[in-house]
Amino acid sequence: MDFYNIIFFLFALITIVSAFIVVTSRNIIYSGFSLLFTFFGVAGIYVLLGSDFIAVVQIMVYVGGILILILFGVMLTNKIVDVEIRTGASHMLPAAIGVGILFGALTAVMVFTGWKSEPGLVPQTTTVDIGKLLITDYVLIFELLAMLLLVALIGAATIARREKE
Amino acid sequence: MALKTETMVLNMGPQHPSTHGVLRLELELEGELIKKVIPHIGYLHRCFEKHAEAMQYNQVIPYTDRMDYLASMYNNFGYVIAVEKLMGIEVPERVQYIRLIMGELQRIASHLVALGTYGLDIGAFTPFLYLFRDREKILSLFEMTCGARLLYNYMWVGGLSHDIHPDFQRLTKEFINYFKPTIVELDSLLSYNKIFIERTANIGILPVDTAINYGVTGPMLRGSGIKFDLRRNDPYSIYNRFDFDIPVGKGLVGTVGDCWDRYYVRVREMEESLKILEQAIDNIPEGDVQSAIPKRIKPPKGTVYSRVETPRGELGYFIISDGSTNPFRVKVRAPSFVNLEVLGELCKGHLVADVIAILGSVDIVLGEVDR
Amino acid sequence: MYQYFYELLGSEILATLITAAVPLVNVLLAALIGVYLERKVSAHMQDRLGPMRTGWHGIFQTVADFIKMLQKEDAVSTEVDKKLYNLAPVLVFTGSFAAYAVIPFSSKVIGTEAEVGIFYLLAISSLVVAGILMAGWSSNNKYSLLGAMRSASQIISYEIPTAIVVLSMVMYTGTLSLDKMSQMQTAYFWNWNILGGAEFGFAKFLLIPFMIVGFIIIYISTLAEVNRTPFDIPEAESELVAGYFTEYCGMKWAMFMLSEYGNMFAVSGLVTILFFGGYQSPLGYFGDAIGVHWMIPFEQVFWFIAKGWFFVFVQMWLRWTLPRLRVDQLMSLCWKYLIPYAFVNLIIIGIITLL
Amino acid sequence: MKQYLKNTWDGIWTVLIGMKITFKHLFTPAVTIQYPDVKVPLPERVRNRLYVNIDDCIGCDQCSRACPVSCIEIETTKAIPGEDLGTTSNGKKKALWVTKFNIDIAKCCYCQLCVFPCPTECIYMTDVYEFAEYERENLVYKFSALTETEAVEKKANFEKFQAEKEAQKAAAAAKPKEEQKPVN
Repeated sequence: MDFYNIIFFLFALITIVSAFIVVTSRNIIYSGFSLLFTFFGVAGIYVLLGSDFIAVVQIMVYVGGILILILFGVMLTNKIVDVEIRTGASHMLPAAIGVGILFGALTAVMVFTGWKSEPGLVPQTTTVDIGKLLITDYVLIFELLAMLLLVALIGAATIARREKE
Repeated sequence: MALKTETMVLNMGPQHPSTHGVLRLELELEGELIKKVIPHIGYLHRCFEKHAEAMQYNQVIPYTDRMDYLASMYNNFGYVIAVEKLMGIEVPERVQYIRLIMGELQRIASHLVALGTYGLDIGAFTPFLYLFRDREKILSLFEMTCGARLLYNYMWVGGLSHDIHPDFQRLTKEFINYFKPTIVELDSLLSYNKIFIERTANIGILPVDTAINYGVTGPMLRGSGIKFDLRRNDPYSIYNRFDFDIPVGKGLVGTVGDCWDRYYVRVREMEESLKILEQAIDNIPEGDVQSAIPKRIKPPKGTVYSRVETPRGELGYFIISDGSTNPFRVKVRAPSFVNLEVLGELCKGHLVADVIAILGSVDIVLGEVDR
Repeated sequence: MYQYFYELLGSEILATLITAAVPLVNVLLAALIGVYLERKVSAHMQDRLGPMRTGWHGIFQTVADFIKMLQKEDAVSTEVDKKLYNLAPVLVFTGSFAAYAVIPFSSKVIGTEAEVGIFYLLAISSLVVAGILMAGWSSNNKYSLLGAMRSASQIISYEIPTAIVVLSMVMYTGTLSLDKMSQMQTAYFWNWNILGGAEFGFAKFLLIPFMIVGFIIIYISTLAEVNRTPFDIPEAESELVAGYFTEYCGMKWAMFMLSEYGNMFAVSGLVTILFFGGYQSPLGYFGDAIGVHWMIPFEQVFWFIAKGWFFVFVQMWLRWTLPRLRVDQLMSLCWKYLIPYAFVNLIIIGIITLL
Repeated sequence: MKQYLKNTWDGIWTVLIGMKITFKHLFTPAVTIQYPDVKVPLPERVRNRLYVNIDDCIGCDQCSRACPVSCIEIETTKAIPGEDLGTTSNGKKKALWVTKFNIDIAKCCYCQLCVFPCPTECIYMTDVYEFAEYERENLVYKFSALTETEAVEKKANFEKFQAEKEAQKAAAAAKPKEEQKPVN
């Protein structure tokens, strides 16, 4: 097996196993920390795909921001740890049908798509291209998102302030 | 919508790096905000007062050493003054002078510990060691005089255990000259450091009326801006012969009565002590330091209350004599104990980190709090 | 470096392992020397001697410590969450170890010439945050939890001024790669970014004050990111005993320490690369002068390590000088002082660069 | 705004002042010493481990009574006539066998109160301060010159002497009684 393949499967394994734990664990802290590994696995796969910028963003935003936020929330509400989370299976049949359809659809897409394959592609850095695209083609969306985040930030701050008084 | 929150109870101590011994503080927290502070004391209780009843008058002196172990000399001082008052002994001039010099040296030594550990509480490690280095010099002076570095048993009823060493005056003068620049260095390294000011200014403000209501004395009371010092207001020994100022908190960087003021009062007090030392060290009259020591210490029936200004505040001894060789009762008004009471008042609404800053500025010695 | 070993050994796996081992050795050495240096610096600043018994002037003190750590009983409290408790030091150490992958010790000694190097460096530090939170929570100790919370909020907050200053430097140099950044500041110290960069002209002199401001900001905020005094409140011993690693002992504790000292050198390296020419010599290369070109990488390694250790020394110097801030003051310093200054600085540097 | 800039300036400036001071200290010689290799010279009045020169001790028990923590334990036996105990260095005649002179140095509080009342100046404080022990019993210092068997012997001697004296007394007392008997 190729060296890159080994690494790929390693990351895939990390992603899938930890994602499984996220869903099935009864301890919410465990779920939170497993999410960390899921994000890392995904970031690793991004790297293997040659999109290093996206990988780093993945780590920075999801691990450095969102995950820490989740963990903060969980830890500050200290009683939540003791709560038994209901993760037992219920409504097996409808769920099975729904998941089955989705799985079939995904498989069909994977099988019938004509994948472009370019052997021997040297990974090129994507940062410059992303930067250029963001500021030319997608500048409107970019700016709108920035506005949205700003509004959310101000909103959160306002609510938090009112709480204190 | 009001969020439902819970308070957290945090036990700070008795095993904690900065409770200055074995104090236990029960903190009720809301996040990191203090709702309530309950000090639990008694972990260092050694029954001083009960012990004293079983001892002869002079045997009590080594026990007084162990109350405020950072200012043992002054504890001796207070006790012997009380017994002398009870017996009506006039001590020789030489003894008076030596006692005063020792007392002021002890005040500097004690303040050095207080300031050093205060810096340590705030997180500055280096000033702590600089100050301890200087304190060692004072302890060496004591060791030269009476043979012990910490628990002196130096002042006896009616006299002193030893006369001063022939070199003592010279070395003390050397120390005074050495120590003056050190205070300047301390000021620039710690007192006026921006971070230190941020940590201590406007923290734990003790208003004058609260201070008086709680009976707070010493640098804490003076930090709140009241010029009250027993060396001036109720002079004992020969303090009324010397010229010195009583530094008070002025709120130079914050509000009057905050932690920084209490800290700074101590720094200035060291300077005043140096002033007293300079006046006294050259004028020690000749004489015999043991001439007035009674053969048997058997005070007449009666009671006495005598108070002195230790580095921590008003130390009072209340002694009841039943005419025998043992005191019938010795009650101590410990300044640390009284000053500690006000902690709950000071800490309200501050953060956990401030509790450390406030506790350090109160400057308690658990040996004295619990006795 | 990977390429070099690949060509030398012809095996991908071996080349990868060697390339990965170099940062590991760096981390271990950084910790080993760092702990010794910390002791000696603190001792001499406090008029003490410090370790004097193990070897000449206690030079083997850290080695002795390390052996002691290895021998220590691995005491685990019964009330801890064992899985996370054991995982946390590994995660923290991985975080600081991974940072070394992109640090160029010379033009040849670099783990990976990743184009997003500096970005990666900022991102990977979040792993440390997760590890710290994990340690604090799993210890089942209130002091640990408080310490972990403080630490996490502190690191996340101070990432912002760091990122802004890094951004201004990225804008100025036009690259995210640490190696390229170092290369741009060619040998001789007047070409360093702190003195306005390699391009000579009016803009160079205009930039100098803003570069110095940027340097001060990033130095302060990286100091906070590695939890050093005056920002060591997560492990403030006078308040929280030892913060998030109160409950740890033996080798696990040593791993936290290792990563702390590893991080110290890593952030010093970052500052060096951004402002002080990275591995470039301040006075030109000796190898160039005498025509022995293979010597240059070695000189570069020397200069990088010397500069890195100088900044580590300054960190220690600060630690043994200053008291520590309170948690809310720490935040207000970050949000009210560093971030506005950093933003203004960013805009000014941007304008100057455009001109 | 002015306050803001002042804060910034103060922060940086005071930090630099502090750094200057600590940097200066980096080159001042250390004040600490390498303890077991180098030792501080002790002043002559230093108060450390108690020592008893038992040859001079007259067994007066004054030190034991002066001790506030009762760490000195003294037992004595009177000498019987004819036994010569010698004199102390300052010429006092000894009249008691000191069968037991134990100082529990673990209890000792180094107050020096025992030293002053001693009439022969045989108990004093030395400059020995390194006397840590692994066992607490080893801190009980036995100063008596007599071995235990000797002590028992002396005690027995005295008791015998006492008993003989009692017997003589009794005999002396009995004699007149006997003389009286016939009178009754």
